[in-house]
Amino acid sequence: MDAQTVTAWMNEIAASVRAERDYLVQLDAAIGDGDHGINLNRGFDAVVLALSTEPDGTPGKLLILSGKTLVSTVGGASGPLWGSALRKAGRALGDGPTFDLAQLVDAMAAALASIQDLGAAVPGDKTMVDALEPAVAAMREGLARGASSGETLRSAAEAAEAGMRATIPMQARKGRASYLGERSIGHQDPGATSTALIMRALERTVAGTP
Amino acid sequence: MDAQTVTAWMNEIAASVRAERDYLVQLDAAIGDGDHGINLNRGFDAVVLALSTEPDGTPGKLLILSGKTLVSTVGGASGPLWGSALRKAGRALGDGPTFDLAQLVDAMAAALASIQDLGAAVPGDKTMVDALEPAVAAMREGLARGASSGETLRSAAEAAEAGMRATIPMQARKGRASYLGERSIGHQDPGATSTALIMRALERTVAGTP
Amino acid sequence: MATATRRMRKIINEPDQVVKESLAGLAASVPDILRYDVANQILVRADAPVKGKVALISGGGSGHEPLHGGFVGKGMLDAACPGEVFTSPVPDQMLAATKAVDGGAGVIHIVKNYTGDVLNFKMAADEAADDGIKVEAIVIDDDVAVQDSLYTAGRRGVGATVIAEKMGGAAAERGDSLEAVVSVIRQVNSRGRSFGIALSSCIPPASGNPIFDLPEGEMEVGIGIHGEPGRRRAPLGSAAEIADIMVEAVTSDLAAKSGANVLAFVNGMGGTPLIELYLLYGEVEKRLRALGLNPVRNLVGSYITSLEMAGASLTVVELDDNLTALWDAPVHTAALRWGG
Amino acid sequence: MATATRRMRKIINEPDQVVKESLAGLAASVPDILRYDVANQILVRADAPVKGKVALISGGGSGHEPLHGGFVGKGMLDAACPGEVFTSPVPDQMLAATKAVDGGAGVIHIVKNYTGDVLNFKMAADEAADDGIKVEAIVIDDDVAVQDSLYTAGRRGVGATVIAEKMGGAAAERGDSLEAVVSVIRQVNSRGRSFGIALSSCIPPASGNPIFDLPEGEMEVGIGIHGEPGRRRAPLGSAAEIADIMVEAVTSDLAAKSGANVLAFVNGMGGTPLIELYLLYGEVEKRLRALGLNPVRNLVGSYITSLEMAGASLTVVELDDNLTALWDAPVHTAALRWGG
Ligand SMILES: Nc1ncnc2c1ncn2[C@@H]1O[C@H](COP(=O)(O)OP(=O)(O)O)[C@@H](O)[C@H]1O
Ligand SMILES: Nc1ncnc2c1ncn2[C@@H]1O[C@H](COP(=O)(O)OP(=O)(O)O)[C@@H](O)[C@H]1O
Ligand SMILES: [Mg+2]
Ligand SMILES: [Mg+2]
Ligand SMILES: [Mg+2]
Ligand SMILES: [Mg+2]
Repeated sequence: MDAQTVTAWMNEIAASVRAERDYLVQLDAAIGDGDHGINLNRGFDAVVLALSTEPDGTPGKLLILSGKTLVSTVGGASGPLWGSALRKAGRALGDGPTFDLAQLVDAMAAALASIQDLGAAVPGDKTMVDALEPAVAAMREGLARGASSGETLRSAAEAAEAGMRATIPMQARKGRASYLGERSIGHQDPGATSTALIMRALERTVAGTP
Repeated sequence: MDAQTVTAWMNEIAASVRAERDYLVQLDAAIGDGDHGINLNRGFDAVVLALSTEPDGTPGKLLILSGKTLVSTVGGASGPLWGSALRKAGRALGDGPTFDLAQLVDAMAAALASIQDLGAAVPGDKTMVDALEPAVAAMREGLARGASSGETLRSAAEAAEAGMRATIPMQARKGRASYLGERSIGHQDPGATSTALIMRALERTVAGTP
Repeated sequence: MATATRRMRKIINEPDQVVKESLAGLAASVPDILRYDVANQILVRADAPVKGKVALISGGGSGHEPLHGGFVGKGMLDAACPGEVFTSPVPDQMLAATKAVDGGAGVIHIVKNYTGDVLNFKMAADEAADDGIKVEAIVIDDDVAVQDSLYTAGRRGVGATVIAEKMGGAAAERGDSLEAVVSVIRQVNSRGRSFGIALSSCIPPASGNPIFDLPEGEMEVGIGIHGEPGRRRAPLGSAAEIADIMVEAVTSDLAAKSGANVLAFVNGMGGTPLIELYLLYGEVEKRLRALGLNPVRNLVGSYITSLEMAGASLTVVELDDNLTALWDAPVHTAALRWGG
Repeated sequence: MATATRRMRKIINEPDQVVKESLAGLAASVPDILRYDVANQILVRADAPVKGKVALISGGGSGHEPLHGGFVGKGMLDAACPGEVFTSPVPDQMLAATKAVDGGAGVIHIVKNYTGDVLNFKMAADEAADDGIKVEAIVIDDDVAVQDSLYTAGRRGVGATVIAEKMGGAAAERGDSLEAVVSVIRQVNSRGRSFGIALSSCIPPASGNPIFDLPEGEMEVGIGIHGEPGRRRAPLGSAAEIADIMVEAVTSDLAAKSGANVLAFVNGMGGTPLIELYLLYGEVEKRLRALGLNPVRNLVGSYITSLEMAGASLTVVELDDNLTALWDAPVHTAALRWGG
């Protein structure tokens, strides 16, 4: 995997967020303020633009640029969280022109750590962490048992989706949804949902990578 | 006819305005500001109260008191118009303890003159004048041909109702409805409608008078 | 009183107590500025009567808050006479107010041009004259949506009322004579033009029903301030299109010379938030400048409203140095406040 | 951008231009007070940076107008950073604002307690520190509808923000040190409590849909300022019942001693007109007095809103002489203006 992979992943995310924009807005309207889909759509469109105007660089540099762009264009809770996450992931990739599955797992683990570091959410709080944490665990597990990149990322995407669905019965303890108290129960978390999209985009990207 | 007749008439009007309050509001909402029924309801309830606490006096005095009460409690366009009208009608009745049909006709003519004097509306402007003017004409006519009070007032009430219906196709040239220009066409004037109620109440009152 | 059985989407108690309770609340919030004379249902400047000062009173139906009660105070009105919602007050109120504020230099009645307001104020003025109080009534009729004609009720009084009360009040406060204050107010009226649009109806508390139904995607054009429908219905326009309509209607009637200084007043009808009014002001300002007019003063906010109606109006008043100075003069009321 | 195909009942142009165009309009209306830095999407006091003065900036999602842009000016904020509607601004804005207003005496970030606001402001503060600018961030969290707990996002920042900006701004204007201004703002936050209710949802322009459906006859209790549903739904109450709920929630949590002086801030959510807010103030005032509290200062109007939402909130701040003097100190902004 190389710089191309990063660019392709960001393009995949942007397309998928655009397609699911209104759905994410609906989810956020139910327990938040109805802007999540708009926020990420704006952010990943900006990332695609930034990568298209500055296409050169190592995979790590491109991820850092993507993260910075999210921070500068998204706002809201998801902007700094995913923005810092991609920056930290980029730093974890180092300076090499390519990266392997082990490095990718480290990068995603760094992303998760950054989100938890900034947002202080733990699994069960009904946030994006509930999707990302099991995804990272699945990646670690795939790596450990020597599964292919494709298989590993498929299981990661599935874990993220399972985590996303698992947010439905939870009562939110972080983010805007927490203000609703018990009324947050019964709704799927928008941030966990977009995280599942991001992981599914990664799987598709890598599946298409030679 | 005597002081009792005046009190009974005001009670009749109050009851009839209360019953038609929401209808008058609806008519006024269509081409005005939706308060006509509420205005007259408040006003005639106050008249009934005033007459019940000051029951003594000549018919003229009671009509003047009724008019003053309307002025002090109704507001809007209809308050000063009907208030002054009843005051002028009361003055026209003079100081006697009773009055006859001829005096009543003079009194209602004075009422009409007062309304036109203050409001400067002529027949065809889509106002209460379009109901009151034909009613007064019918009273004059009944008196001239020697008809009974009952018959005269019935024809007056009918003339008022015909005048009221005739306001529907008119374009308003006075009052709030005039602001609507051509959009006032096709709606019955609320003031003409309440005027028809007032004339019908007079007929009922006199029919019930020994 | 027969009231709506279901609760309206309003923060009120009994519908027939709305006006009284709202006046009481306003008075409780600014006891240093005004007092509420409950018996007469009027709001009177706390230090009234001010000896030797020309006094200004205004009034009309309620539902236009902060007009007029929010404009009682130093540098503006001496008293306000609020009627029921959208219903002119009764002459007793204006008479009581006139007596309460008369400082010996004359009392001015600022009357918006509605049959009810004009007639009720006229009756009060007649009675005040009987009591030896010099009263001048000035009728405000700035709404260009309504054609003026000898054979109609004429134009309505809308936004220019606020500006007339401010500038007239400032003139009175600085000691101008009755004639001078009257002339200021007349000037504001003759140089002021307004035009309004509605995006929703409002719901008068007494009836509990909207006055008109406005389907989505449409607007009422040429509205007044009593929740009445406008002169015509049109497809709901963008802010730019709305500004086009308003600026064209107002400036073509005003016919101010290019280069003139003007005050531009973008007013919300009660249910339109500031984010939209600011935006509309930006559109209006550009257009005025394009016409060669200089909006050297402005007022943006909900100052003469129709309950919770969504919509806005534009008032433009052509200024001279005197009017500009009167606008800038200190004012201390619940709704407008600046300067010493 | 995929926008609603039908026109919303709003005076706007393209939904994704609302914030920018509204800021431009505000700036056009008060050029003497502030300027709009389009590139950075910030509003900056016209005379910034003020040498030697502690500078205050605030910001957050838009849709709460006049907050914060309407509070930029002498005696209040030095800059405002508006994000998209209901979306925290990005760190670049806060950083640009911090640099633009830094007069050498330190910069205070007034941050409403929302994850997004807190995180974005934090990133900006970190970068400003790298540039050698002393930044103090103060998080406002006055909404008693939300339980505060180590394990949640804590209380929201709502009405007390307005009071903190006014009093903190006055302290900075009179020359207080960074520490002193910080302590004033902390004091307002620790002595301020708020509670809100909604009678309707609002419609964010980007989505064009109400955030929630509120059947007639019901209200949302314990709302914030982002159009979100409240803690619970309840039958729509009378003004008296609403005042009961608000006053009880706020005062029981504040636990001020009987006899304390307080500032009572009755705030409209954007679609509720003054006639109702005045009335509600009357109800609130009575209840505060009955509890032995003296509402010696108040603010009644729509100052921290949720677009065109119908509803209101109550904020009570316990006063001391210093805070009272800071409230009374001159202020010259688009939305609050009094004194020299
Ligand atoms: N403290 C937190 N830690 C992790 N994720 C969070 C936290 N707070 C909020 N989120 C995530 O952010 C999502 C909302 O993002 P978004 O709608 O873009 O921002 P905002 O809440 O500011 O409007 C939530 O669904 C949740 O998954
Ligand atoms: N100038 C006028 N002369 C006669 N009647 C008038 C005039 N103006 C208005 N009216 C009558 O008053 C009625 C409206 O009364 P009302 O609704 O009580 O007052 P308002 O118009 O002030 O709300 C109209 O329907 C019309 O019949
Ligand atoms: Mg959100
Ligand atoms: Mg009417
Ligand atoms: Mg009326
Ligand atoms: Mg948001």
